[in-house]
Amino acid sequence: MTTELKIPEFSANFAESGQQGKWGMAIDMDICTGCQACVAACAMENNVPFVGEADSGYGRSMHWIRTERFWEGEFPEIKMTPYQPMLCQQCGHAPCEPVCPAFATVHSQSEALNLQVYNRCVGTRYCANNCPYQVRSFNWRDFERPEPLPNQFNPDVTVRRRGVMEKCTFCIQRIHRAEDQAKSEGREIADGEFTTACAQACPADAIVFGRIDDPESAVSKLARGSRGFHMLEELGTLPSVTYLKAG
Amino acid sequence: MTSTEKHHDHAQDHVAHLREQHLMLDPLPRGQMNDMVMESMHTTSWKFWVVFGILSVIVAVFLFGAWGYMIANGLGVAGVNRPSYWGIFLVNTVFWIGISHAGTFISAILRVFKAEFRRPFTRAAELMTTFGLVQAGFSIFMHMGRVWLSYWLMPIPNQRGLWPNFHSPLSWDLLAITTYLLSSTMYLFLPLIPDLAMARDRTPDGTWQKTFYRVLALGFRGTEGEWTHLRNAMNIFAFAIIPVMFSVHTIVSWDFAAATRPGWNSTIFGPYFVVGALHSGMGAVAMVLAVVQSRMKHMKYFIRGEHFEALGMLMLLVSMAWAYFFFNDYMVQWYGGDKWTQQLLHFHEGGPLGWMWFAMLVFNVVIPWATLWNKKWRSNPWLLFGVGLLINVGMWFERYIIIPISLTINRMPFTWRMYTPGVEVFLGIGTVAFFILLYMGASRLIPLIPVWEVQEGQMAHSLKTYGRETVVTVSELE
Amino acid sequence: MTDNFSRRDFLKLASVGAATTAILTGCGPASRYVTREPYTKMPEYTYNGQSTYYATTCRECAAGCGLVVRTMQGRAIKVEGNKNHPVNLGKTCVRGQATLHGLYNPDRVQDPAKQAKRGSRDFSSMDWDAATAVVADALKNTDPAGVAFLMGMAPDHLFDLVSDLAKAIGAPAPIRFGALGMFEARATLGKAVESLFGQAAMPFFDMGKSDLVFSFGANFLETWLSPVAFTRGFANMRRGGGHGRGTLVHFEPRMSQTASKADLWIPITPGTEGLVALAIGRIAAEARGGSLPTAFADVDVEAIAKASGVSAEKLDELGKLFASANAALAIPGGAALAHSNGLETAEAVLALNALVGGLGRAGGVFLAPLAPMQTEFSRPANMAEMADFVEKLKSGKVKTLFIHGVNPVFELPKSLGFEDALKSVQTVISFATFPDETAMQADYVFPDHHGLESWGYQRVAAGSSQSALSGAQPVVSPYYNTRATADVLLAAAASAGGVLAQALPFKDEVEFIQSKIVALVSESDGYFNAPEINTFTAYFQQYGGWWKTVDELSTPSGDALGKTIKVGEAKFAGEGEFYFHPFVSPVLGEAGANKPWLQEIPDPTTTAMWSSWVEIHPKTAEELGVDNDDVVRIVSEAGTVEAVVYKYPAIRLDTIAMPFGQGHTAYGRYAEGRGSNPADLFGEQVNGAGDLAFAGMRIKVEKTGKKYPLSRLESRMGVYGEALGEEH
Amino acid sequence: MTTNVSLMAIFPDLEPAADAIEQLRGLGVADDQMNVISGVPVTEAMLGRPRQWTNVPRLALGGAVAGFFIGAFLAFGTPSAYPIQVGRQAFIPGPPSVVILFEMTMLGLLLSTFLGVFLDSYFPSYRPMHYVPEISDGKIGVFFSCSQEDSEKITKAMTALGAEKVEAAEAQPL
Repeated sequence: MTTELKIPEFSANFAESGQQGKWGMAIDMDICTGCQACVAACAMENNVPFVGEADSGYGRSMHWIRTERFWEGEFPEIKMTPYQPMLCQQCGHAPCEPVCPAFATVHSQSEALNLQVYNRCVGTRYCANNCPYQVRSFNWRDFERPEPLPNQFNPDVTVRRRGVMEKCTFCIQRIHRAEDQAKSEGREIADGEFTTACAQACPADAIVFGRIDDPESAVSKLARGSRGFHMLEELGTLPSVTYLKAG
Repeated sequence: MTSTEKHHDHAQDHVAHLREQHLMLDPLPRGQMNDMVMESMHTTSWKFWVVFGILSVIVAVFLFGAWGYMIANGLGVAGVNRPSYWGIFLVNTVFWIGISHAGTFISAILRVFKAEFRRPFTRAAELMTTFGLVQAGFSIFMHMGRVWLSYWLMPIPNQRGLWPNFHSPLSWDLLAITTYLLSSTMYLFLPLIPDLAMARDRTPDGTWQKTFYRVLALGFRGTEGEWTHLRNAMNIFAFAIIPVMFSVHTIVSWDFAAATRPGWNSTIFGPYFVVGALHSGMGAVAMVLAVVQSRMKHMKYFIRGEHFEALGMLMLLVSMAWAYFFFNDYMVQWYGGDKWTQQLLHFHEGGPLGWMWFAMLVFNVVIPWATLWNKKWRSNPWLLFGVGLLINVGMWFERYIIIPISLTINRMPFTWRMYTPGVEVFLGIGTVAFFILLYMGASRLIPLIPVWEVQEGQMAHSLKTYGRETVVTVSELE
Repeated sequence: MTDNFSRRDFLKLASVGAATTAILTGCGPASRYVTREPYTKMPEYTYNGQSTYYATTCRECAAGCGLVVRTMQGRAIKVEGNKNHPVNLGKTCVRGQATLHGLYNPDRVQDPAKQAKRGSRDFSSMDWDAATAVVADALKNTDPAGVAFLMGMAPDHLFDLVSDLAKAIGAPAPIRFGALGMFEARATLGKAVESLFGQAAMPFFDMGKSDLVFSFGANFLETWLSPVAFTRGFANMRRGGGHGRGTLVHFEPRMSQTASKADLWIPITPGTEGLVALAIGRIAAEARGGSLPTAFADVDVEAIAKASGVSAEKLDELGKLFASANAALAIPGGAALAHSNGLETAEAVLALNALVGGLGRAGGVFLAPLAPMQTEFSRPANMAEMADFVEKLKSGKVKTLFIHGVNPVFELPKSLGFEDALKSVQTVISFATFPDETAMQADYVFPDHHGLESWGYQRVAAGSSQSALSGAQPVVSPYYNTRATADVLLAAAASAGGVLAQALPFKDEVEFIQSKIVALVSESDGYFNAPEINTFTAYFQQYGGWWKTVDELSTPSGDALGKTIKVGEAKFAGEGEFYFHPFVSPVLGEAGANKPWLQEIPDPTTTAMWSSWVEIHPKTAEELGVDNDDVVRIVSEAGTVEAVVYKYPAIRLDTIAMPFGQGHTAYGRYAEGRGSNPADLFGEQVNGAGDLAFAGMRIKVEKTGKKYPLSRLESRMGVYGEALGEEH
Repeated sequence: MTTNVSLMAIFPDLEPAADAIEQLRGLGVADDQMNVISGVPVTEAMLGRPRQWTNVPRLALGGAVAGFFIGAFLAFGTPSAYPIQVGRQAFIPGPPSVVILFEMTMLGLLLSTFLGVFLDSYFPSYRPMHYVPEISDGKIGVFFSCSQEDSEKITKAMTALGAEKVEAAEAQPL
């Protein structure tokens, strides 16, 4: 028996359906507490290097996900804007992709994700320039991880060397593992069967990950709600991440 | 003395004056000019070698040494960061490609339009094109994170079955710059062949220079056929290289204009960049000519006030065009009202490097306009050198404002961050030193003056008297 | 227990009832009952490409969250939450995620060692037999009254063992301490509950079902008691469990991470939290009608408005809001209790719950259940007790001091003089896993395994409505030549012989743990049941502990509103124009500074990384003539520290805040020499419950003229508009 | 059967050279037996010589066509060989293809023009050739071949027209 692998018809239908992609995320800014568990979980899952004090203070931190916050008003009426975890939005219409001369960042047709192919990357950093969300991080050096720290490396994820661009992958290694599992059992992946490292860690469950091409999934339901919006929607990048407004 | 005689005297003075003014009216026998050019190559003071040595050390340490250090340690030793992913590397790339535009402009456009003043310095300008492109190439390769894999960007069949992404402006850039580098080098070489043959004929046997010239002269004798082929080719080149030149800087501008960034996403960037390139290129030609004229023997004969005067006029014209495009871009960005663009404009002028924005306008517009309108002033080589230097600084500032400073402001205010250059400063100095070094080396080996073109021009020029007025006439020989 | 009970049998057992958790195995690589198998049958943790998951307990704080650690070929790869664990339900905090950077920290203590001279860092390795002999000798040949044990807040099994051991030799009971307990003001909470409800217990705040939370200084989203559980509660409250979106009002002089999530942040004058609670109580009581309860009868709202800086109108609004909510909840904690009037503040805040019928009501206050096998409420030592202990050390009565799981040289107020007091102790034996400051002052360091290499259990004190005992097992084999402290003590006891050997007749740590949890085998309502202890142990490891499946919350009794609560004026030690507001770094906690990835996690509110800072309001900074990245000197009555200025826009103009967690002088390359330690400023003033009144301080700020670039994730240009052009 | 000799007359200037060529023609030397070498490009018209045939423009055109097709391969062929979706653009993007076509066409054009000079002029050729170094000093050399008998007569005529020297053309290494 063969299981039919769902490949979204890419070019035309994709745009007409208004569908964002296959995998998506909803982040509820009302309950995100800014606790940074997602940041740590992501770093641990994806072998993201730490860069040290000087580099991190100079905009070279490698976080694939960061929590943004701003201020509104003046003391004592000051308010912090809701914490906004910012990660690769896995745009359906990604500005980073066409500008890479080496095809190192491409759109996956089967996952409808924005891929970064480390081995192809020659480090022109054009993609990062062109990312309106500024969520790509570049390996400015071979960041040192003294022994025995490398014991912790996740063998499912490539360890990147200097000169290579990287970014959030929606934990594609977990997607593939779950897909393989489901395929071997001749079924579709169930909603909530697995999730990304950030969503898994999130103590408030503010991050929900799943199929957005399935209208019944938790993430689709959240994304459809009245609080949902996309970051920099006006650019037409068709992000796969939906933020839920606070309040 | 009768009035007729008086008038005659006056006319005599006038002719003498014209001859003094114009190289084309002041012919010397070809052999003598050849001797002068050869002598200018062979007369080298110890100061030359001191400067040459210092520059060699700078190139070795700052360019190759620092580059090796950066390759070994990663781009972290440079100042690039998020969000200024491109720093001085790309500033220098654009700057050097800009410099390279002057050579083509002078030797191709002026050749097509038969601007006779170009003749003695087309070679000097073309050399700038080639050497400037070499520096641009260095700069763009330096900025790559994994430069050892840069061949992956070339469209060559490979076992991965993967070709470059022709959606990317960087791929266009690569093709355009390669095309431009190859064609400008060929365009430098074609008119050089007769002069190399001349040098071959005047170099004693048994020296390595003889071999050098022999090989490069390709066996040129000056037969009718050879001249015909050469002239045909040069005419094709002169026409065809102009769109290539325009395309190169336009594509460079698309690296920015095609991006979804505030301040970059502008439709006028193409011509704006081309004019900017000419602006800095003209300034650089003026600088080179001033140095060549004062430092190399016999060059005062070949390069005269008239040439600086003409160049100065061109510079003024280009400066005006630049100001026009700059204002055009600025006006539309300002009027657009996009909040990020607004923020960027404020940041340009009022940010920590706001002085650079004002200096750019002063150097690129105010100073050229204030000085170059005056014919006498713009005939002065050192004044033109100064103005050219300031224009180049101003144009470098312009690129610095467009690249690292504009990159600071994006749509994610949480990531805005200033850029502080690191090792790329040394690399930049290294490219400047390498450019000068190549030029100095070339001035010892390559006849900087295209003697045959000068002679051809002198043959074509004559004085003609209309009534009481003696004027210069040029006959079309081709 | 028989020797031929193989790990394969464990697996068979594990597969029986583990349909939903098939990936969890009951027994780790350090399992001691392994029989030899053919080479072709590799242990499951060495299969290529296969991950093995082990349930264990997080040791980054004492909350006792359940972890499932993904391992691969004997290496721990990733920490995930244990979905069945009642405290965290599959979630983890940032410190839990980074615990692997402790496990594989390059600066762990690798061998048992003797230090030539305390503080010299001149360590000579020794073997474990010699180390055990040293311990045995100390236990046997020291006058029992001269033996002292200083333990951390985790793990509990070791505390139990040491308690048994101390009892056996007649030594004083071990003392427990942790900086988090100090900042949480646990003792104050317990005491307040006791005085209001007549029963010492940990209060349980049912935030998830509440629709209005008034938090008085409780940083429950950061480090307070059980942050993962509270974050879940907060999220449920916001999602609106039946009442619509819940509202959070937070009273604190500085906008903490918790305050930043509040719908309303009240920057209250430090030390007036109790007064404000009383005022709110009075207004709420009036709004609800009926007779005014005694607790709020004598409250002068106007005076309180004046003292607290919260206007009478605001108090009125808050009081009415509190009165009108369906399920209002008031939580006392943290710095609000760290004042001379802290105990009364806690009482006043808890009384608010009584006023609105929140005692024992869903979305209100309960008494937390005792953990399994626990007979009475216990808490770590408060500052008064620690001061006594330090006095005892100073007096020279303590000959041998054993220290495990705590770093008092770093965590205790410097003014207490712990480091000095150690000089009067003949032998100091540290069981530190990391080369912390206290280990540097010890004669011997006999390193314990890292938490992920250890057996154990931890009682859940606050995070769960179910009675829970969280179980720990090694997820990887020990990486270095370390040994479980429990094993060292048991071996020493065996070799010492006599009463010791009789009291602790256990072959090893696991046997000891089994001897304790055997009591649970017959318990009902457990998450799992097993007929006998071996099976029970297998399940205990497989599921990561044992807990009741039913809530065991109890309703506070007693007339909390019947007595007058007298909240006095807070006393501030020292002089100076600023209040001092220390807080625990939400990212580093008390002991995270040696984990490089935690250092690089931006602080949630300031986004600062890799250092510590002082938060000063921009206006205050301007008055002081200091700017961002200027180093200032903070002078308290007890000490001085230097730290970098962060111009923080959400802090009172008269308050200076500083995070606790950095400023280590040892503790490995990533911690040492980084930032500064606010504990150096702390005095000895305590509140009515004996907890340190660390917020009851006034300090001076002096310029130093030095600069230090503070690493921040945020853009100062984009967030604060620094160095941007003007509108034109 | 007469043996032909190659002679070379060196003239200091254009006028005598043109006269000499006319004279030579009168003396029975055909145009294809003459060749002129010069240090400046003198046009055929100036010397009254027939137009030179050159392949350079044709080669250039051919190169441009070849370049265009290489560009077409890059722009249209390579994306089809390995289709990769980027930024929701078509596999073969329109405007960028124009850029590629343009650049490759120009590259083909200019390269073949350059090579055309080489082909047409038999460059590089380091064989010994008839040459005198004075040519690069602006002299004009007229080569011609004539029969042994005529050589003296022609030499005289050339000298009379102002030839600086008339001598047997000597192949010398270049």
